[in-house]
Amino acid sequence: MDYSQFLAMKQEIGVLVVFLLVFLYDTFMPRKGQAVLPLVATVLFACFTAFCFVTPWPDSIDAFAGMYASSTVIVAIKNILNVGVLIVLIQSIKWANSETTAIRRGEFYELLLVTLFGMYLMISARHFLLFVIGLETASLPLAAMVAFDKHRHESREAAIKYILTAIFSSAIFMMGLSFVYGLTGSLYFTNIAMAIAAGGTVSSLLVLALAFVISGIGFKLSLVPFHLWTADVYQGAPTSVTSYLSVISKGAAAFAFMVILTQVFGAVYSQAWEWMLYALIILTITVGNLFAIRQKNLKRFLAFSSVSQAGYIMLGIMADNAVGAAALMFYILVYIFSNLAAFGVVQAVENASGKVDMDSYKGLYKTNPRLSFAMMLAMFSLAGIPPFAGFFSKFFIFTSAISQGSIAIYVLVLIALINTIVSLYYYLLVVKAMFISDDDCVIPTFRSAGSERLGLWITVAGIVGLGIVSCFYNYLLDITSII
Amino acid sequence: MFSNILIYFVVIPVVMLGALALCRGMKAIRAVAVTGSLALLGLSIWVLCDYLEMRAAGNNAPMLFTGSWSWFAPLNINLAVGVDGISIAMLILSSVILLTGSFASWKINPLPKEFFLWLVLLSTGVFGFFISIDLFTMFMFYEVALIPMYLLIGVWGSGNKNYSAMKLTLMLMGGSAFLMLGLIGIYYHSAPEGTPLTWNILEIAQNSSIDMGWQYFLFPMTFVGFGVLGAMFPFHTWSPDGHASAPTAVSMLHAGVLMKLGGYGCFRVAIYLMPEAAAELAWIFLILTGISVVYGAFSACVQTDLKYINAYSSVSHCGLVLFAILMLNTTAMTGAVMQMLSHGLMTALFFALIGMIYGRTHTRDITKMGGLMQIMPYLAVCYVIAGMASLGLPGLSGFVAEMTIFVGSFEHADMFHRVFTIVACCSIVITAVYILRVVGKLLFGPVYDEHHRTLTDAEWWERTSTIALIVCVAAIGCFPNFFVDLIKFTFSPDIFAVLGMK
Amino acid sequence: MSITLPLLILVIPLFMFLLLGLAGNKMSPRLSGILGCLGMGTTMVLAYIVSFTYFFSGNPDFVDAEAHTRLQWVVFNVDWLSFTDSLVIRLGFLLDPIAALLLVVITTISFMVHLYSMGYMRDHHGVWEKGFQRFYAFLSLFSFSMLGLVVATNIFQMYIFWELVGASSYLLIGFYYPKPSAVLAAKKAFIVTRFADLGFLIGILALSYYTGTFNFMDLTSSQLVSGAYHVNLETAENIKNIFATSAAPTFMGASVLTWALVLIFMGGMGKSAMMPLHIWLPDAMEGPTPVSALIHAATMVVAGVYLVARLFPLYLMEEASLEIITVVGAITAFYAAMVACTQIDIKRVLAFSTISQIAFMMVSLGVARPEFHHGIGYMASMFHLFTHAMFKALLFLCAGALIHAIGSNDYTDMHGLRKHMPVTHITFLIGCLAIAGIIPFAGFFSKDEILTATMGHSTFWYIWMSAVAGLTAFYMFRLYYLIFWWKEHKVREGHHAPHDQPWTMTLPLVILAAISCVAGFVPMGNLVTWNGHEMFPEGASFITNLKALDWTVASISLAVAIIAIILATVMYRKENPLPAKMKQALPALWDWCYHRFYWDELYMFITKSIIFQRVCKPIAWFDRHIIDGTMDGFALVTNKLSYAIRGFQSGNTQTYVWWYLIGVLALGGITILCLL
Amino acid sequence: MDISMIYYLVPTLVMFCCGIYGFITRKNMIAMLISIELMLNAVDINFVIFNRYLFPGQLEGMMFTLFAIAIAAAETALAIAIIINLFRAHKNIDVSDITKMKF
Repeated sequence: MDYSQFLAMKQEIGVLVVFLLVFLYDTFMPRKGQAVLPLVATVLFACFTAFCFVTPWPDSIDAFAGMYASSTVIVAIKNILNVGVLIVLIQSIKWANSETTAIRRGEFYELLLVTLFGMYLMISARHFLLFVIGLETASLPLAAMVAFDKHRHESREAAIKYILTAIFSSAIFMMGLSFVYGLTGSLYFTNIAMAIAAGGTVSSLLVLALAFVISGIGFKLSLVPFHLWTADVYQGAPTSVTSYLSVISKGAAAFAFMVILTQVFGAVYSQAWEWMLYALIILTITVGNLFAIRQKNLKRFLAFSSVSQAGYIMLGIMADNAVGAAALMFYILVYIFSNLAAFGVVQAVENASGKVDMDSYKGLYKTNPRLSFAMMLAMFSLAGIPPFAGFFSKFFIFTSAISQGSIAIYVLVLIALINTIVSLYYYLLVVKAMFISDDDCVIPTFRSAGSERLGLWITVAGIVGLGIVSCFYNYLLDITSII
Repeated sequence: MFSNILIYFVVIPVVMLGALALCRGMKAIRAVAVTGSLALLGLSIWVLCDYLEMRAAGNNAPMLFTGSWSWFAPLNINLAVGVDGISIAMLILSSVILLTGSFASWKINPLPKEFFLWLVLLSTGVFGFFISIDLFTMFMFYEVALIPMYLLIGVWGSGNKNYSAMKLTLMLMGGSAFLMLGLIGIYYHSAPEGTPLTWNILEIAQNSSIDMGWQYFLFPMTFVGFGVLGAMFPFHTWSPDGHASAPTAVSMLHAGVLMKLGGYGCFRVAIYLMPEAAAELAWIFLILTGISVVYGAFSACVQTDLKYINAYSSVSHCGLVLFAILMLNTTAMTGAVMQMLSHGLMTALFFALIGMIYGRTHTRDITKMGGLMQIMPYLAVCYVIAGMASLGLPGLSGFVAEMTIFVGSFEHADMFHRVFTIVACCSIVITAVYILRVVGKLLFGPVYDEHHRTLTDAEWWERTSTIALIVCVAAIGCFPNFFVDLIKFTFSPDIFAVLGMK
Repeated sequence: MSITLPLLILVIPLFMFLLLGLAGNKMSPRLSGILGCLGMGTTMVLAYIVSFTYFFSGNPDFVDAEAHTRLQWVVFNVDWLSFTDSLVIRLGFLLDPIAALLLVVITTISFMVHLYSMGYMRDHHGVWEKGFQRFYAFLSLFSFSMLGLVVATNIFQMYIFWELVGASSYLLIGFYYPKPSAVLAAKKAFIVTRFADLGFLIGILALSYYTGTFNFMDLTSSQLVSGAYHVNLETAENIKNIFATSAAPTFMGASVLTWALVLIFMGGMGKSAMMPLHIWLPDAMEGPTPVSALIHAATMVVAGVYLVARLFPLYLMEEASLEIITVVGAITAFYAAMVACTQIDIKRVLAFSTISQIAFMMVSLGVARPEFHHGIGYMASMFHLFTHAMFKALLFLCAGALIHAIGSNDYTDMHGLRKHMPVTHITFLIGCLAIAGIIPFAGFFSKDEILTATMGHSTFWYIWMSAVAGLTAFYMFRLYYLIFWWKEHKVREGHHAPHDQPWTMTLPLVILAAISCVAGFVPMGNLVTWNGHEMFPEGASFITNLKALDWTVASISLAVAIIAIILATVMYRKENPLPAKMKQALPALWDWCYHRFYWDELYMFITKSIIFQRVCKPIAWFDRHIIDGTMDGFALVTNKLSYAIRGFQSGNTQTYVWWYLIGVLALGGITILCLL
Repeated sequence: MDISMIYYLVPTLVMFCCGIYGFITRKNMIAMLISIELMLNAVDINFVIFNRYLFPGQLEGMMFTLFAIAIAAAETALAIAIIINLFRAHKNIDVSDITKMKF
């Protein structure tokens, strides 16, 4: 065996190294040094992120007999996720050092890094075995993270719901895989794709298998109707975990979803999964929005908002071309920044006052103008208001979807667009609570921690800059169009 | 990039935003607002002069001062700017109203800084929209202009402001949802086989190769999309509530400028790019806008809230703009632009005055006021002038615009157009009814509330604001040919021919 | 002729308006009054110079001496607003007989009113009326607009100034704005005329659409080819062709031209208070009396007549439209005269008298035909316009003097004033004689010409109009007697006896009375004819009118007038029960007349109960509840839906899995079904 | 002996469905976990059968099964840990009681 193949897995190995270092630090550092563990982990991860950016990005490599692949696009999406994780880490420093968490803070970082490793595998996998391993590595530790506040009932309940549904979904997913295997005789993406393409007509079993596979990944992406765990888990989990779950996990799954649908099942696009996805997108966006309207708890609210955002992300897959891929990646990037800004504010407020319900945000602008401002930008960006990045990502995702060209897609985009109005409504509700409400704010003026502020500054800069500065999107389109 | 003068229409507001963010104290804020808007006004006049000079020198390009800088190159999105007479007219209108709006909100309270920040952000969108000739940037600026409305109404508004602000924002965004779909559709269907796709309006118009089947789909999308902002029946209901709740300067800018985005967009995108579909489908929208014109006027007759009256009047007048655009001939379209200018100025004047009156009497209900002419003669006289402009008194702007529209509309000899033209003409009578009703109840007659006797007349900043607007209204009314010449070039037959219009 | 003088005629009033309007409240009332009078005086002098130059200088620009024809002369004409290449609104100055005549009339009356107002607009203690400067500013604005109207070179310029006079009329009627009735009257006047203007506007649009021009000279050229104005033959031919071909299509049985002309006449009906659009004029008396004299008696209200006269050659092309004018005019004349017999408010009587007299002019135009005495009806109409302006202004100013002295509008508060106010008495009497048509006062001649023209056209209308003339004499003398005779006026304790007013007020009376005495001798037939052709090519002098009288008509009308006056004398000279008996004898008729045939009530019903209650309110309701309700409905439905589906998220993990399963199976199942 | 593939596939399908049924109807979480195991095992058998009958020349299915078993074990372990944590606080592992967060 050629061990140099491991060099293709620079990112994965990097994450493992960071994981090991954090683990060792956690295990062997005496109590006194533990306090800086979050900082150390964050700095280590920052170094790793920087390393990933500066090392040459490979054009296209296969490793382990084609089970693993890496390319510019894959490195790019991993880097995007890295940036997201870095922000999550920065934002969680204060929480990790808080009284109840301090004793277990190391575990948070270790579990998080492991799930990240799993996501990398999901992204890079070109064989379903590796993919399943990645998927499970990415989801199982998350259950532990969700249950992190083990003394809080919500956290426990969320973990139970998460783990049970996750196992169920992975069983269904693997059942689907077994059908695929039975039909095609291989678990390699390329082989399956060739077998399907050679098969000509689409068998019912393949469709069923496809539905099973879609549901498995749809679960991670929280597509309706596989999303029902989302709200409860987002609400119950510690906010840092929620923010991680909502952006990184979702981003990775979305990319992996695209890879599987286009590379494995690309041949049956128009026969099978186009329409499945069509229905899922409509359901996801609409149901997510309808639920979000009524939410009073901000974390739950953001959960439903992220459900509907997932629907928009799927539009990029509908396009089934390079423009779509670029739009999807860009959307993930922007979504990471927007959502993390929102969660950053929620977290800062929660850390300072313990409040997460929207009613306590009333009049926040009077007490904490900067936080409210950041929150507002996040909401505008999520709603797709220019000149913030969310507008660009939405516009590009719609443009890319329409590039597919059928009338049906126009209808789909129209439905999505009408849904943006509903989503604008509930995003504005938050803005209204903070800016317009005349009530006196129950949250006193406070000064958020430096780490929180740093995180917010980064995300706000991203919200403002990512769209207007065109190089990000241009670069993404550049690299996706190569494949 | 910065050698193009048009860019500064966006740069100046952005600089203003920065300056406002750093400002401390009311004086500094006012200084920034007034200096900035004066600079914008100066700039637009400069552009106007240059434009006229270039046209006089025989420059026959459809757009002048064009510039295009690649932005999202893979998607062919450029930051493309260019202006013709219509855009320049709109730019001047916007800067005048921004300036007067700044004066009108001299004592805005609370949070003056935030107020001006949003106001300037809004105007960034407006200016950006008018200078853009790239569909993407146009749309972007369009939305930039819409969203600050929410906070401006929500925070500084009055009455049922939450509801109104939300309704306004959602309805306008609803319009822009259709619009976005239309624009993306145009992008994909406008380039002939083998040429790169483009967002550039001029190129699309020159290619003129949008398939007819697609036009049938895209024209209504874009027209309705912009039409919502142009208060087209039945999508106008955001307007009464929105205007009623908005603070003075916001009403001014919104009715004065923002609603013009609708009309301008309908022309610049829907009709300019898809003239064939426009010709085919105009009748549907003519019916709708025809209804708008009369319906708005009739509704205005029974309102008792000053702002509602004016909002419905705006529905009527803006309906006339769209109505005229749909007539698809030079004269009517010229009239439409004149009407945009005219309505923009006079309705801004109206809203400024209503705001000033409301600031004193704390009511906008005409049944609870009366005889203000005796108490605040200056404001009352201005109100009468605004009213006269609105009902189309010669010498003020409304007359010129309406007559141009009617003459243009009458060029269609078929029964359908005739009937609707005459219906639209009827609005001048109804307008007179509701304007005089207000004037009679509000300004004339005995003083209704004795407490009002202690109220004061206009302050100097209020005078500045109103006088500037009145001068503009009168200028258009007295020297219309200057503006017509400015506008007309765009509609001149050879340009129409280039664009494939009849 | 140089451009300066005509231009100044327009510019001075406009300047005075701006000056007094903007800086008025900075100056003293006296100063502003003097400035106003000076301005108007100068304008008057200029207008006289211009008119007299036009009529009498013999300048070849103005008159073709050989053909004995007056010419139309465009002094200047500048582009103001171009719609298309050919349809351009120009602002210009057209000098022709009727314009020149009206210049004289307007400036004269206006100056008189300016002067008169100096006295009228202050109370007995010499305190100036509040808003005195404003009053003068508006007067100047009105004068400017009216002058602009009469010198218009094209129909759209006319429309512009037409609107402006409407607005100044609005402002002046509503001058006493704290008074609700004044505000209502002003509003009514504006809206009614606005409604009429809608017709005018549509008429203009139709006309200009087919002919491609607004220009009076072009529009009228085709009929004037055979006449004497110098017209462009090519244009004339062109216009003629247009009407024969492209404008020939008919709509509801009438040609485009007929429609256009009738609609334009509708504008005239509004301004000139023809039935059924007359209802605003009596109410307009709420304005200060000088304003009534200027606007609602002498000048603005005759704009409709002027409009028809201006387009007379066009109307000739469609005789049906002239018939309509005749009928409308005749009915209005009779109606107004009937109503005038019963009114108590002296200004109302005069207002209805005005309506009636304007209707005379309309009838005169309606019956004018070139083949009958060179279109004598046209000349008579203009002649009557001129004389009527003088004596009606006189009557109104007298009424103003009375009202100023008594403090009331009703003759019941006056009675027997002849000794207290001799000057007013005499001048009023002159006015009455003039309007009654007693030789040699002005009204006699003009009315006689009208009756002659009517007789030439139709005997029926002749008899009808003669009857109206009789009624005129009757109600004027009824008024005269009731004011100056009837029972003796008793001066109440502590009150001064009413007396004549200061010279600023009496001087205009005297001047106008003098004019009323002699105006009838102006040889109008040589000055104003429909095609500029002089009626008396052999030359005219002050006795021409006398010589040219058709004595049959004249003697009949004189007889009718005298009988009517005698009747009035019998009934009203001294206090007696005769009028009361008359009233009891014909209660219904009296009632209808007194209530002006319930026109106002009808209009009130239509506007308030139908348009306001049945149109506006439902529309507003519809908008708020149906349209807006739909929009709110979307939001509501979304919200309800959001609630309805919340059970979906029950919190139970097993339900979640259920949905998951259903989702997967549905996804697969439906796709499989579709593929099958 | 010639046993057709179908004789294996039907039982696995039945197993899978039983698992689903059990997962949805059992209130006790441990029972639910057992049901899940049924499902996962059905999947494993499926892979093995397909490999053995359809593609006898390779080992992909077998390999996958090995990994799947390991994953199933990990899943169960984690689930049980969380259930125990819940049990400590609640003294009850009835899934229908864990519905505090909803709507």
